[in-house]
Amino acid sequence: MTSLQSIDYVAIAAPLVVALVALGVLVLDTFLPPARKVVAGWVSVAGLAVAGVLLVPLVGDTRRTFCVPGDGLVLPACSYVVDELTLVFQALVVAGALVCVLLSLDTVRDTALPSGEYFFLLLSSVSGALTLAASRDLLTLVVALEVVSLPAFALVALRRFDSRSSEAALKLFLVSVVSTAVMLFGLSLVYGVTGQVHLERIATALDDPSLSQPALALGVTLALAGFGFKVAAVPFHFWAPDTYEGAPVPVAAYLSVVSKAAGFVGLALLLTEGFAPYVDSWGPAVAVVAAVTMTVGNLAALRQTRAVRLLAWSSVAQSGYMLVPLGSAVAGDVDAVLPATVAYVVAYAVMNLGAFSVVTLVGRHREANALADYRGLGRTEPLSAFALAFALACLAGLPPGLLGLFAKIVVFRAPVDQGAGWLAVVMAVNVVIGLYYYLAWATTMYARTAEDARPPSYRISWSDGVAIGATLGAALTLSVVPDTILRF
Amino acid sequence: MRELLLPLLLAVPLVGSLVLLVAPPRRAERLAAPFGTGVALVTFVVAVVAAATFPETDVPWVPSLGLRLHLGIDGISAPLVLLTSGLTALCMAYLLRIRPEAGRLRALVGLLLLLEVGMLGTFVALDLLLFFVFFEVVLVPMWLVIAQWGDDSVPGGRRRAADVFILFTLLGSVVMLLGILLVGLEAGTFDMVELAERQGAGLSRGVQVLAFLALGLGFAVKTPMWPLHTWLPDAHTAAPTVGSVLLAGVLLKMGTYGFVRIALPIVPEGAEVVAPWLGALAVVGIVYGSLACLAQRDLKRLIAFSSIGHMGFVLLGISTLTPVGVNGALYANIAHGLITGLLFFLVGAIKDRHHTAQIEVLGGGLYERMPRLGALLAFGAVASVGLPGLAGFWGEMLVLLGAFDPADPLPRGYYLVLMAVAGVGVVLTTTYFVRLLRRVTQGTSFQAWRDAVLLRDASPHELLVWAPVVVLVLVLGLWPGWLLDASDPVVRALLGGAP
Amino acid sequence: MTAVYVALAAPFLAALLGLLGGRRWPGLVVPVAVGGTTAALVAASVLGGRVVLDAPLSLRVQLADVPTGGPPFGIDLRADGLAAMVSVAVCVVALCVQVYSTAYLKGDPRYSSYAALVSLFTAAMLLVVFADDLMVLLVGWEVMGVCSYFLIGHHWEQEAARAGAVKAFVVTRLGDVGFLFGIFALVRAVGSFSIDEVVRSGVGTERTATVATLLLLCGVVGKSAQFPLHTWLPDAMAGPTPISALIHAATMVAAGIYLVVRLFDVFLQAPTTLAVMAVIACITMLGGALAALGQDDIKRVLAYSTVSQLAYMLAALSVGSAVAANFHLLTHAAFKALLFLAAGSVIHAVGTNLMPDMGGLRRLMPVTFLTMTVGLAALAGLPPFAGFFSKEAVLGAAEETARHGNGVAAAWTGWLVLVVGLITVAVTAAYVTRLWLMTFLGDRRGAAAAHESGPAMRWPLLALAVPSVLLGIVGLRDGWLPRWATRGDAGEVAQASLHVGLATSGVSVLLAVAGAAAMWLAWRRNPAADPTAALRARPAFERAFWVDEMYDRGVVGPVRGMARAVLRADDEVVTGAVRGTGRGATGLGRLVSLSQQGNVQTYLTGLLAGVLLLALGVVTLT
Amino acid sequence: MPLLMPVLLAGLLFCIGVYGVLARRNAILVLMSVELMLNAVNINLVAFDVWLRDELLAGQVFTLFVITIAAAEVGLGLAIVLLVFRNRATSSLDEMTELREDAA
Repeated sequence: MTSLQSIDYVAIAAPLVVALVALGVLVLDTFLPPARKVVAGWVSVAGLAVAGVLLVPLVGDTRRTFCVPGDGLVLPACSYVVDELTLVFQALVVAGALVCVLLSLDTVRDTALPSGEYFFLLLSSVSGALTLAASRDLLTLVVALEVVSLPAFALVALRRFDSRSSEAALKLFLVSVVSTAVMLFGLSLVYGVTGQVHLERIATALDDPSLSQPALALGVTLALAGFGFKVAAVPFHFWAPDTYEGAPVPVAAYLSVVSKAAGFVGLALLLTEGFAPYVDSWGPAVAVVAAVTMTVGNLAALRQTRAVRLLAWSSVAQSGYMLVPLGSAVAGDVDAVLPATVAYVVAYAVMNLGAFSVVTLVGRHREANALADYRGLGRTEPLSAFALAFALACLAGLPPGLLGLFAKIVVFRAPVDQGAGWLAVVMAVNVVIGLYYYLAWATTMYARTAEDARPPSYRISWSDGVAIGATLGAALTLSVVPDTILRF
Repeated sequence: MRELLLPLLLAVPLVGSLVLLVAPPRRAERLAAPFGTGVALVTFVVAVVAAATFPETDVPWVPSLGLRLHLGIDGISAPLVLLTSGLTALCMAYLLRIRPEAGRLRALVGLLLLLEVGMLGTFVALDLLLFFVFFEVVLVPMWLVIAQWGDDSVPGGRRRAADVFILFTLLGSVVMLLGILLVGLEAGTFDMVELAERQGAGLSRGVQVLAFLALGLGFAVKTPMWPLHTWLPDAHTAAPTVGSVLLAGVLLKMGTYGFVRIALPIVPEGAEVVAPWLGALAVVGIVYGSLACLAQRDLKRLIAFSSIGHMGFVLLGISTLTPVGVNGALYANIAHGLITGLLFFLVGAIKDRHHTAQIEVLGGGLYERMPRLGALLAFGAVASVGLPGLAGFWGEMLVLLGAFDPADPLPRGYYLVLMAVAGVGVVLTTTYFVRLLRRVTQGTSFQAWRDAVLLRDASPHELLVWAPVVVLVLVLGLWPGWLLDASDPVVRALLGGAP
Repeated sequence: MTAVYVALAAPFLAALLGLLGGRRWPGLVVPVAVGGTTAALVAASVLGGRVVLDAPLSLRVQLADVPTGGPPFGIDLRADGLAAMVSVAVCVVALCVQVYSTAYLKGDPRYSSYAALVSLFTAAMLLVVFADDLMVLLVGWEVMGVCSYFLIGHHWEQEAARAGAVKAFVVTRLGDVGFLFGIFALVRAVGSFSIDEVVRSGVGTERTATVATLLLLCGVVGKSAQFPLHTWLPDAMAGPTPISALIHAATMVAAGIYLVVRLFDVFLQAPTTLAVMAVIACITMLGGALAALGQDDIKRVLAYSTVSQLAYMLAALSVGSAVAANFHLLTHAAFKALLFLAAGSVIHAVGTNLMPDMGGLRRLMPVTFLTMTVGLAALAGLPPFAGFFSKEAVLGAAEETARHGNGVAAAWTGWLVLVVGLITVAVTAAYVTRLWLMTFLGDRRGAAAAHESGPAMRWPLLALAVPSVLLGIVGLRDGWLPRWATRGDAGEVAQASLHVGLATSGVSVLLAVAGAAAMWLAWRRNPAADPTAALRARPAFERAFWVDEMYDRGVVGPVRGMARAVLRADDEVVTGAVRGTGRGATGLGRLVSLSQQGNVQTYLTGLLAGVLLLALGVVTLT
Repeated sequence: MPLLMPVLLAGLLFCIGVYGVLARRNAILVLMSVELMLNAVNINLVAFDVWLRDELLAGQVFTLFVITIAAAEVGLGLAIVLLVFRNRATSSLDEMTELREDAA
């Protein structure tokens, strides 16, 4: 106990690099002339790329660091573990953040956002997300979660003279802090009952039936709140539509993909590692939340007329789908549902980023970003329109969007296999509702237009092109070889 | 080489549609129809070779899901594959000269080819999940065909029809997916051949019933079974001619094929429990569809409702769980595909010429104005009525025979009642078709139509496109052994008897 | 068997050629149609000749088996005495009609399809005749039906033709559904579709036989226009007259009788069915004759007489005499075809169907008058015309059953048939006389100038007049008829014989004369008027006892109402359910939106309330 | 010292915080109420830590982190409120309804 802990720097390299680059960008920006501000963005891209590369050596084994030794009775426990699950999410976070940064380049320039601060905040949040995926104790989880959230508030508020932006930030902030407070209260109860903060040890402790069950149940339920907020599950979803709409579109993309993925990994870790023995309590709760979430999300999405808001509700609904495997977990084999969650989160990230890429593009030219603005896009921008259509087909889970279809099959498997048929049926109905608005949007692009009302064609910048192309490419590839993401 | 045949069958139209998608729009627009015809013909040739050699392919695709690219063709899928590829080729040939009034041809041809991929895939898939994937592939293309190239006489009508179509079908197929997963996960495999051989062994009765219900819902929506038919009349009314032809000719068959290929052999106990209900709904569909036709005012809707009645026969045959009934169902399936395909071609031609399908507006005198079209319509109607000597008869006759003597565990008296009611349906079917002929083809023309210069009789091109269908209706009517020889051993095997 | 193939193929090919090429090569239509039928007649005659020259004929061939999943059915054909006889009759009448039609329908734009359909009909009828498999028989049976439908509707510009065609098709199809079920019952009992098998092995229990034969009877009643499905036949007279002669008098309507004869062994196993048949036959016999008495349309008179005469055949069957039925079938085919063709000649000449507009044609159309008189005499059952002998055969069989019983049919059915048959003889004579008088005698009433028809129409009349006179006498030759009218089994030939009782014959002739005389007396009073005008029951006869009206009220109306109700319900369900679902979904969406009105504290309230609910749920459930 | 008192106190504090969050209209006051909730967590953590005699002192460490987080949150929160005030000249939450669902 006296010696300093040895730290596995290889294991923590990725978040570390991202954090350092974040600081570097902030400093660098102050030395950049106004015309060269974009360099900060490219540095961020490079930093994320490096972080991605640094993940490569970690493939194949499990690395642990920040450990406390065991003493006969208790096992040793580590706070930071990089295993396969962690790696998948870290890779996802890095890739997703890369796309978001690429999408941001033009946005930052066009809307005169402070580029140093913007990329600093974004990368800070990313470093939090990377850490979250690796954290294995309550403290690290909470801190990492806050590291994801806090910069996000600022990102949303960064359009300083836009009242919508600041309103969006305030809503995000308030919902976040209240959720966090609730979660912390729950975690404090869990800690109080079990006396442990490491997830593995909590799991061991929970096996003891003499613990105070009501307090534990309360604690576990409340602890879900913080992650529920992150993934925008009902009833923690209220911020999502308003915030997505008020924030710059790439930030919304970031919130809906990277931040949400972080929330899911946190939730998955907490539930399957920490609270696994307690699945009989949280399982049904998550199932109910999942059912309500997808239903509310889809129903609300039906009425939307603006692209970002629609995507916001759709991402609420998609969160519901992602919760389904967790909600159908049963005692004794909790880990069995993890692959489905992972697969769906990854698939969702690909398809949602694909949609957001094109929405960002259109948003640059059409302030309102209403669905009507997409009319005729198929004619003037066939590739972008196809990318969006394909992403929407994936989200709807209908061929040609095979990626989404396979992801849905994976998710459906869990409740069917684990005997939560009702949840599967609710999801089935929701898939149908969801199809309606995705399709409606997709057709708008290909609807016949009056000849005189030619929609303008856009000059697509290099970075946008890469973002759209990369997401489309990923979606297409994964449609053909879905095994890449389904095999976990 | 033989292993590549079925993948080739799917790849040809798929590549064709992708080529159209990426081809330069201007030129592609001009060459779309000839290109599509060529692709469809090549597909048809491949289908013929496949139907003659019965190849099989089995390679893993998504191991983590247990999804294998297991394709095969046998006596009950071969006719459907031929029907699909044949009708698609005819639709393409039809588009060579007769174009939909609005919309781009390139996209339409591309979508039809994509549709063909889905339809063919459904019929050759031997893996449950693969079947599901192909089952879903057809949805979006068909939806687009209706929504984009459909009839716009009612503002927003085609869009609503397309939406109802896809939402209904999707609801069914998602529930079907649940059934597939239930079966696959309980049995530990998604391989249809293996599952069929097991005849439900290892699946508890409860699981079987549940799975049959879930699977059946998906198939029943597609078929469509009363009361899940509501999407059909609107979809048909709104769809362009080629869309209607393929919708009625092939798409509906995917549901009944699913019953025979999946629901009956894989969960036989479930089938036994649900079959009486299925039979009852089928019979209600027969009578209901016929009655609706009797009062119908729109020609296309009438044919659509007649499909509900005819598919009711198919379902009744399936619900008997006997080789006779199922053979009949499959025969009626093919026959309905041909006859209703022809009828939709004809009605489409009539509608294109008159810009209406309202029987009252059309008035009588089609024999007088367009004798060839009138004669063909009469032929189609008589075939649809189930006249012996034409394709429509054998299927319905065998279905009734099956219902006369249903499988052992089923209540015979109950099925006799079903058969009798279905018999009433036969009479009603006759009635509405002869009424239709009486009101449309016979009598004298309205002056307005007589004055219209553009009302030409069927062109040689149209006749050429329709001729194969007419000939097949005749051939299948005169020589039923052709199909029954192929389907009978497979059906017996699927129903668990000796082949 | 070559003769059978030729007989089937020749008219079929003629039909195919006519339908496909008739428009393009109009010159070929007549040769093809007449040639095809002639070839069939030659082939049938070869068979007939073999029956006459050689001993009983019995040929069978099984071309192919078609699997069904249950018992397979086969493309089986057979040729025996019965088939040969009926096929000759069919071909003779068909050829006469084809020839006759070349003149009758001269200049008709749709003659080519007409001729082709007649050829197709001939092929179908021959298929029924030669079929040795129930399914094959059914194919022919239904193809005949559809040909009949198209030919009735030949003049589709006329409302009556359109309506008549629809009615004929639908009503017969109604019977055919029962017929199909009857086949099922046989197949289930026997395990085979083969007629030979069915007849030879029997169907087991009497119950099965009764059910099966009653169902088969539905088809027979529909096809042969017996009560209660007889109503289509008079309306079918809207078709061209040659069609009425061929299809609706001589051949197709007789197919029902032919079928019962073919399967007679099965019917003999079911006394109940025979009794039902007897009752139906008697109702139809008398009712048809009475209805014929009240008609003004010459063709409708003949149509009701057909109904009535077919009932005689059915009655013969119901008392167990297939031979008598066959005999009457044969003679009736001859004289009824003759009557229709002659009536066609008259109609062709005066341009109307209505007898009140005719009169006095005796001089103007001598050939027609003469031949028609022969036909009418045969119909009335006056010796020595053919109808007399065959009708006496029927009555004799009834008498035999009534007096001695024959082990199958109950005695009372014999009495019933005998009595009603005799009454009908009188009524028949009455309406025949009425027709004869109103058409040919008296003064000319219509405006149109009548003239004798051309040779193409005259010769068939003369050709048919010959058997109308002679068939009866020929039929009495010992052992000749049974050899024709059976399946060719030796024992059966020996059994089958005709009984003609002298007493019954005498009574029947007396009754016929009385009926004719009564009518003549009535006519004498005022030759220009309808002799039955004074009858109080005439409205009932004229409307054929309002059976049509009853159907309209009881069946057609309700079905229409149901159809409209279904359509309305469907529209409402579609719009209602689909829109309702849509509206419901958007309504729920609106509900969600209401919780999303921008106030962050509402959001927080929702959030915390949700957490509270969840926590409560989890805590209480744990 | 019995565990009950501090836990009760924490619960009470948390509830007061919740009440404040829901009832106050002023963003600053809502922020303060959130602080109350977080402090309730802190009391809990410390109390449990002491009660459990946790060798790792995890509860107390946790408390420190929570305090830090709270500080960061408040800092950021105030900044956002300030921003909103600058844009809207109000810090009343009731008036922040520009972003919302379309009225049906």
